[in-house]
Amino acid sequence: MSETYTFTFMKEVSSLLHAADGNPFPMCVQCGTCSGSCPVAAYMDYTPRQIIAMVNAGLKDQVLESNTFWYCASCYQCTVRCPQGISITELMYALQRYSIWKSRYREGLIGPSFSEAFAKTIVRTGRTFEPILAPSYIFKFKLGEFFREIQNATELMIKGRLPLLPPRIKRLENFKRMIRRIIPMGGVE
Amino acid sequence: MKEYAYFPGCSLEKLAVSYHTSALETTRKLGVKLKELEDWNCCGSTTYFHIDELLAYTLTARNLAIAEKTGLDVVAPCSACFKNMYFTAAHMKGDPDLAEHINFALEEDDLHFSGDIRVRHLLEMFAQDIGPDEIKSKITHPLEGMRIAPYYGCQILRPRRDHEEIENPRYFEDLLSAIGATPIEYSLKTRCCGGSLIISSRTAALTMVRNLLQCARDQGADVIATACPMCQVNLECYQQSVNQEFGTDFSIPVLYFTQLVGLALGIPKNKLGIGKELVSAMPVLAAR
Amino acid sequence: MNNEQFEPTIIGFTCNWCSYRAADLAGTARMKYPPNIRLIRLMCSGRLDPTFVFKALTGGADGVMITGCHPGECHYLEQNYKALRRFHLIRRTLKGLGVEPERVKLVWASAAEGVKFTNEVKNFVEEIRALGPLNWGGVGGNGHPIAAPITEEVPA
Amino acid sequence: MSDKPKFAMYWAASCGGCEIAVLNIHEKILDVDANFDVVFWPVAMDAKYKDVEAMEDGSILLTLFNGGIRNDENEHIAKLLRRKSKILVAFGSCANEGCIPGLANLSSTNEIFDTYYETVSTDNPAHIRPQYRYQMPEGEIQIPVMYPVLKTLDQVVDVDYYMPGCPPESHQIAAVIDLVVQVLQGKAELPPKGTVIGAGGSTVCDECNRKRNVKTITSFKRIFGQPIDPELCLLEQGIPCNGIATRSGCNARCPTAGAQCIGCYGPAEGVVDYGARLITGFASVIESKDPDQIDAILDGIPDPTGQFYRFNLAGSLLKAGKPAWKRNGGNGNK
Amino acid sequence: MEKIGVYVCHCGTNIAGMVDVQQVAEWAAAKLKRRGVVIGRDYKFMCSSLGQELIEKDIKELGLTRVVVAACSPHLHENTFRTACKRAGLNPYLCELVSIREQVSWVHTDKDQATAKSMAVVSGGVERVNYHAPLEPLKVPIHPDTLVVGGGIAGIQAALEIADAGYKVYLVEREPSIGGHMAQFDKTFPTLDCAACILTPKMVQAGTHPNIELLTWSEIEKVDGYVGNFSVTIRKKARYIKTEDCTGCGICWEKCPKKVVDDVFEAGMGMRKAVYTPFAQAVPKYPVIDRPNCTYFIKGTCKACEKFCPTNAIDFNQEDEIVTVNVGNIVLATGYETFDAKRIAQYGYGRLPNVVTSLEFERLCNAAGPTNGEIVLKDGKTKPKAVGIVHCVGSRDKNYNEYCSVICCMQGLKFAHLVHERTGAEVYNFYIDMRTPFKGYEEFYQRVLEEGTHFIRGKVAEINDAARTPDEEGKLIVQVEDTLVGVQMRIPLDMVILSVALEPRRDAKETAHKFGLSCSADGWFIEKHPKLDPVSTMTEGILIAGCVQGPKDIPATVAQGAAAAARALGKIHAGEIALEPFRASVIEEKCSGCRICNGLCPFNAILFHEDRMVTEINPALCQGCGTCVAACPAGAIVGTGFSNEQILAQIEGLLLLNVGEEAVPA
Repeated sequence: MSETYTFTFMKEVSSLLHAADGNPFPMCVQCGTCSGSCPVAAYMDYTPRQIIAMVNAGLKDQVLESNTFWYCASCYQCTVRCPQGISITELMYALQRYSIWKSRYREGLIGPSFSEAFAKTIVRTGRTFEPILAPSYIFKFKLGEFFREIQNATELMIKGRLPLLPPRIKRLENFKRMIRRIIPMGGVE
Repeated sequence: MKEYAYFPGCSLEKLAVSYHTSALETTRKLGVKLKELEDWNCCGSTTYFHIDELLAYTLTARNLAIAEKTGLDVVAPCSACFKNMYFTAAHMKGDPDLAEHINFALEEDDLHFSGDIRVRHLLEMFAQDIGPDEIKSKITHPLEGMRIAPYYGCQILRPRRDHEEIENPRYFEDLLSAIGATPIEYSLKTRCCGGSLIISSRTAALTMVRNLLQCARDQGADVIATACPMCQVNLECYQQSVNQEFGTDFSIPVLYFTQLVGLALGIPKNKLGIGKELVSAMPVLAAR
Repeated sequence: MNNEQFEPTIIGFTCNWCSYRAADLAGTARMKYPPNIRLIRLMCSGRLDPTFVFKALTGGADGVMITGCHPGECHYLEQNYKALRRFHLIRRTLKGLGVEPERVKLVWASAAEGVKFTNEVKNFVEEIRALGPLNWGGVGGNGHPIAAPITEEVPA
Repeated sequence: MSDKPKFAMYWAASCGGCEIAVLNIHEKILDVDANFDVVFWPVAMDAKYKDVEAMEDGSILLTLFNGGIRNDENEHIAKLLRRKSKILVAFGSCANEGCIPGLANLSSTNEIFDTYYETVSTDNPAHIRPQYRYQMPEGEIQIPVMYPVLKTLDQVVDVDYYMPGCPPESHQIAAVIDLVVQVLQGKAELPPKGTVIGAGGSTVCDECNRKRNVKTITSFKRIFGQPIDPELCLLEQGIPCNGIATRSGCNARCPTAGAQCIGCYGPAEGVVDYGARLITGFASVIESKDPDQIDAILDGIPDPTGQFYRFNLAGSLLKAGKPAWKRNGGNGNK
Repeated sequence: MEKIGVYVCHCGTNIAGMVDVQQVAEWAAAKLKRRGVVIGRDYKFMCSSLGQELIEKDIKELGLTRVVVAACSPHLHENTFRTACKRAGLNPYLCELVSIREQVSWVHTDKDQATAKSMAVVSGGVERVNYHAPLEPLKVPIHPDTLVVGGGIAGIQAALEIADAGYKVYLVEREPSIGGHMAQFDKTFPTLDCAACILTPKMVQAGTHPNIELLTWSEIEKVDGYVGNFSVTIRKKARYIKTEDCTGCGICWEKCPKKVVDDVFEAGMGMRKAVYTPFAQAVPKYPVIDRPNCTYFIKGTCKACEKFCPTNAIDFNQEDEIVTVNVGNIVLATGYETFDAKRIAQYGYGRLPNVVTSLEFERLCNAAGPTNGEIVLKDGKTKPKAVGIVHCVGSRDKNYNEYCSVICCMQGLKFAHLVHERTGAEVYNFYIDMRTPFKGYEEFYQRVLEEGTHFIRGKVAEINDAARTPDEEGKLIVQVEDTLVGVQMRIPLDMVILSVALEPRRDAKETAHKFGLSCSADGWFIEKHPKLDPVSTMTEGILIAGCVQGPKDIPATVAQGAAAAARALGKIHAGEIALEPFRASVIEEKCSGCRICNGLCPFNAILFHEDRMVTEINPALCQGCGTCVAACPAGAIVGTGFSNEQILAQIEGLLLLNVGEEAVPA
């Protein structure tokens, strides 16, 4: 069945990129430098270049269903090489935000819940705390992976490289009020 | 005596505690003072950008504002923290509206960031601010014959766009030569280790770790030197997993460059947190 | 200036070799800038006589933009430096007259800098808009301010 | 009543120097008396406005009008004399281009009053200001209404000839008198209307015999505080001499005497704006391509407006500074 | 009172689309009557013959004394309308063209405002034209000799055209021999005839032509004067060879003990001696001694060349020679440089031995090159089994050069063919877009496709030597996304050729400044008009040809060389040229000899008469910039074409001081 072009999705996503430097992704010429440079491309169901094309073409469902932007390693290799000066990494972040915001992402992806867990610990404590991070999402997923984590974790524990108590910042109340001035807490708390 | 505002970042509290201690030891020996920021918060790493861009900048801006009060250049040992600080500062300088909004939030903590602060990575501080010559002049136990793979990783370099520098930087090599070691040439020195993926897409991350270890070993590296806790944990803690996954037999110690500099400066191993690594460095360091 | 925003009138002096061609380039490239500026072509910014600037400002213009080739790239080798010097003295004189010196601006633009020309115009229009109307024209020509008894201004 | 042609002279906003200059023509003043019937000359003789009003229009042959138009009385008389005179001469810098009184056009009326009535030199505890109209038991009294700006004569009436100078050089006045007398005797023709009389067409440099070279200025100096080469062009010595742009006719008095020309004879023939000519003249020969250095050099001219418009502000393109025309000019009076 | 006609052009919809041209014309006729306007017309295309006739007719029938045309930029059609007036018997300089296209309709977006501004612009023109004076163009004689700068194919072509027409040419070349980049090439696309075979005959012709004076190993020091009469100072760098005695026998470079890497002609792929000619067929035939590398000049001993030279043509005491030539026209054909591939570190050029640039590869497969045309790896023997050709290296990339270098696609195809033909290797072309316009190009693309070259649509991300699999061992691995299948590929190759961008000469800006030209943001010289006048420049009498104006291939370059020559010949043949009669002059009785202006003229047109204490301006030297006019404190200097009266009037017009306020719709 044939599709037709809609451009609202492209505009929505663009609007999520206010502070990102670089050119807008509609300037993409599809040269593939990003996807050639991407260390994770092989594991993505669409290459970053294809995702850009799909966003520009308004193929919203396919984009949100894809794992591409959750697999972005944030290595910025694509961004610095793009001949059109597009910040592809920032675009990936934008898509992640869009997907969490609409809470629409492919079943079985770890990325989203990890991000949320991570974010929550920060806004609650001002610091990250590795131990609660692992379980908070791994339980949702394969037991095997969990044990592998544990194996590492215990070793680290022995070496005294894992904290036992969650750290907190002192002026936590200010900190939380500060965050409230940026986003209503509902989003993450 | 040169002084820097020092933002350790969450990982250095425990996970990368040896980076922290070795950083403090070596800088003291080199006559540089690291003044830890009071009540700093997590920089949000990259994951925060997955939730809210503005908030991600704000988290970092708080630390920058605290640092700015000291009037010193701020230095971060973790590449993720560094990248966040470097670009938050840059964006806020370049975009008054962004700065205004963020400063509005910072008021809640009686803070304000005006934008004039120099953000440095700990490695840049050693390799460029202090400089190889200065360091060379202070070393007592040169790491002769030690073949070290300098691993830059991503966010210490990118997304800055000064191409020649970021695609083929040399300053890590120069630093290693300065402490008497032999930096090895290998083409993946600036490639990603997959740090931020190890949780969310394990296979991808492990492959990336594999490729790196492979490439380093092929060029005959005894040790991999890192400048980022994420990279260190990834390359080291997951060697076992890699071996299980790919049936390889890697056991390459991965040390922080500060630990190596420390050794060359004659600082006792325990003071450098050596021994806390999962892949023991002892075989390599035995002689020293 | 009732509620709708003030639209300044600006006279722009361009040199035949660089800035006028920059303006042409802005046109051929269909770049957009506000219509508040009206251009006059001189052969060289060195032709700029301060009289022209005063004529424009006292004749109803709210701002004057002087443009020429970049220093060192003057088609007549170095005449744009003469424009530069006059520009400085013109500004100082305006200051003495209580007129904002910022109403006169000097801009270098090469024949290739259509974009720069466009942006400079955009910015200048905003700058002048911020300064508000000049109204020097009120005393221009022979139309002096009507001499009305100004008793209300001198209370006992 | 004699049938000699009638002569009048009037001072509006001026210092009276022009009158002195006229008297300064020594025995030539006798020619004036010999050839003219002086009907109106407030400085020299008593006369009432109504006498003038009573005269027939065009009955006065020659009127030398000096002083600028500062209030409605000045304008009234200017119009009156215009009506009554065949030949109306704007006499002296004030009538021509405003002169020093014209510098008041840099300030608002309030600022002028503040300065006049409220500064230390004035004891005015009750902050009293004269009123244009005032009701007395005897009836309303009035004083002339002050205008927001000073105007030149030709800004209010049609002028036949212009005679520049502050004051006009006596030898030039003498020459003009001679000319008129000769015209009366049919020995000469009047120059075309609008001509500048009693002056040259070029600039002061023309009459200045200081030595001149290609000019490059690296700094501006005040006339005092350093030795001045008596032979060399003052401008070349960094002294901002206005001779380059000022109409000739004074025999370069000031430069010859070692003082810079300050421009009382106004612009040369056909020049639109005197100050602009000086700005461009000075600026063109500054020896620098670096904006900051240029600024530094220009600091040597502490008051550019005064330097370039001392005598002709009211008559120039500029006419007045912003405080004089902007709505409720100046700071008002608190 | 002047009788002025106002003509407003629609320019199709270019103007009429944004400006109510009819309203403007009517407004002018009504509101500017008092200013002398007797007729206001609008017309579809004023520049068309019908539009011009409209003006001519009115001049004749209405007795117009002035004409104002509101249309495009004067730089486009000023002459058109002046000539129209001339035909109708009106002095051409009584016509004023005001721009309401480039400066109104194309840059504004609100029709009312654009219309209002057009009215102001027209009123400016009307006020100005009132003060126009009839002028006669200045006739300047054209010196019949021509200077051609740059001895590449563009320069050679231009020089030959002019010389064959019977006029003298000075051909200046920086290197020891003419020939330029083309001499370095092996084959030329799409016909594959050998570059040397078609170029060297032209070089010889140029070298032996009675009308061409070659000045190789020479550089331009200074350019004075103006069209028709330039005087150019040239530095002839010391060759240390008495060219009058040298026979070019070659014994000197045979005997010279000092080997030097040839970075210029061999692009670093081969060696030459310290005394050398760049290549066998060099023109002129005599060599130069490379002073910084010559043992004698370094150590003070050796002189092998001198010992063995049969004609004693070596002269170590030679010094640079400065010559001055007078010419009427100048053709600039200084060409291009290639992009430094090291700047894209991820391609490994300079680090990975078998990554070569296109220019290096030209030498590699050139029969006269360092490998005698053998396409081999750096080891000098192994033939590659798989070769990659990377397009757009440094082109079409905001990080380096945004423009397309034009030749890379065809060059890539040519290389693909040569590699295929001479090694049978697998060839991969990595491209973003294949661009093969022009005669025979697409056909060549088809041919290479038939030969089985692989075309991979994707900009190469990186080239490295980090093997992950056994068959990657010891290979160059090209990592790229094949965008047509959307898969990231790793392709093991033996050799990779980088099609590097063409860039302006390092010293392009200086050169431009020397000749009074301007460069585009990219650094290419700006032509007078991108479509209609590609070989002329803003500076009358200075022409450009070839890549100095922008990247182009050999056919286009040759065409421009010939075009530039035609332009020069046209002027030479005419014998004189008419210049805008815009000149300054002094009104002597007003001049007080204050000498303010004396130092202001860079063309030394201002002279001072000590005796009469007055300044005078030499119209022959005056360039009409008007700086002195603006500077004279006595108002004693006047300038034609841009007089104070004209400009002050135009200001009044633009500010509508002589029209009621209601004139401009809100």
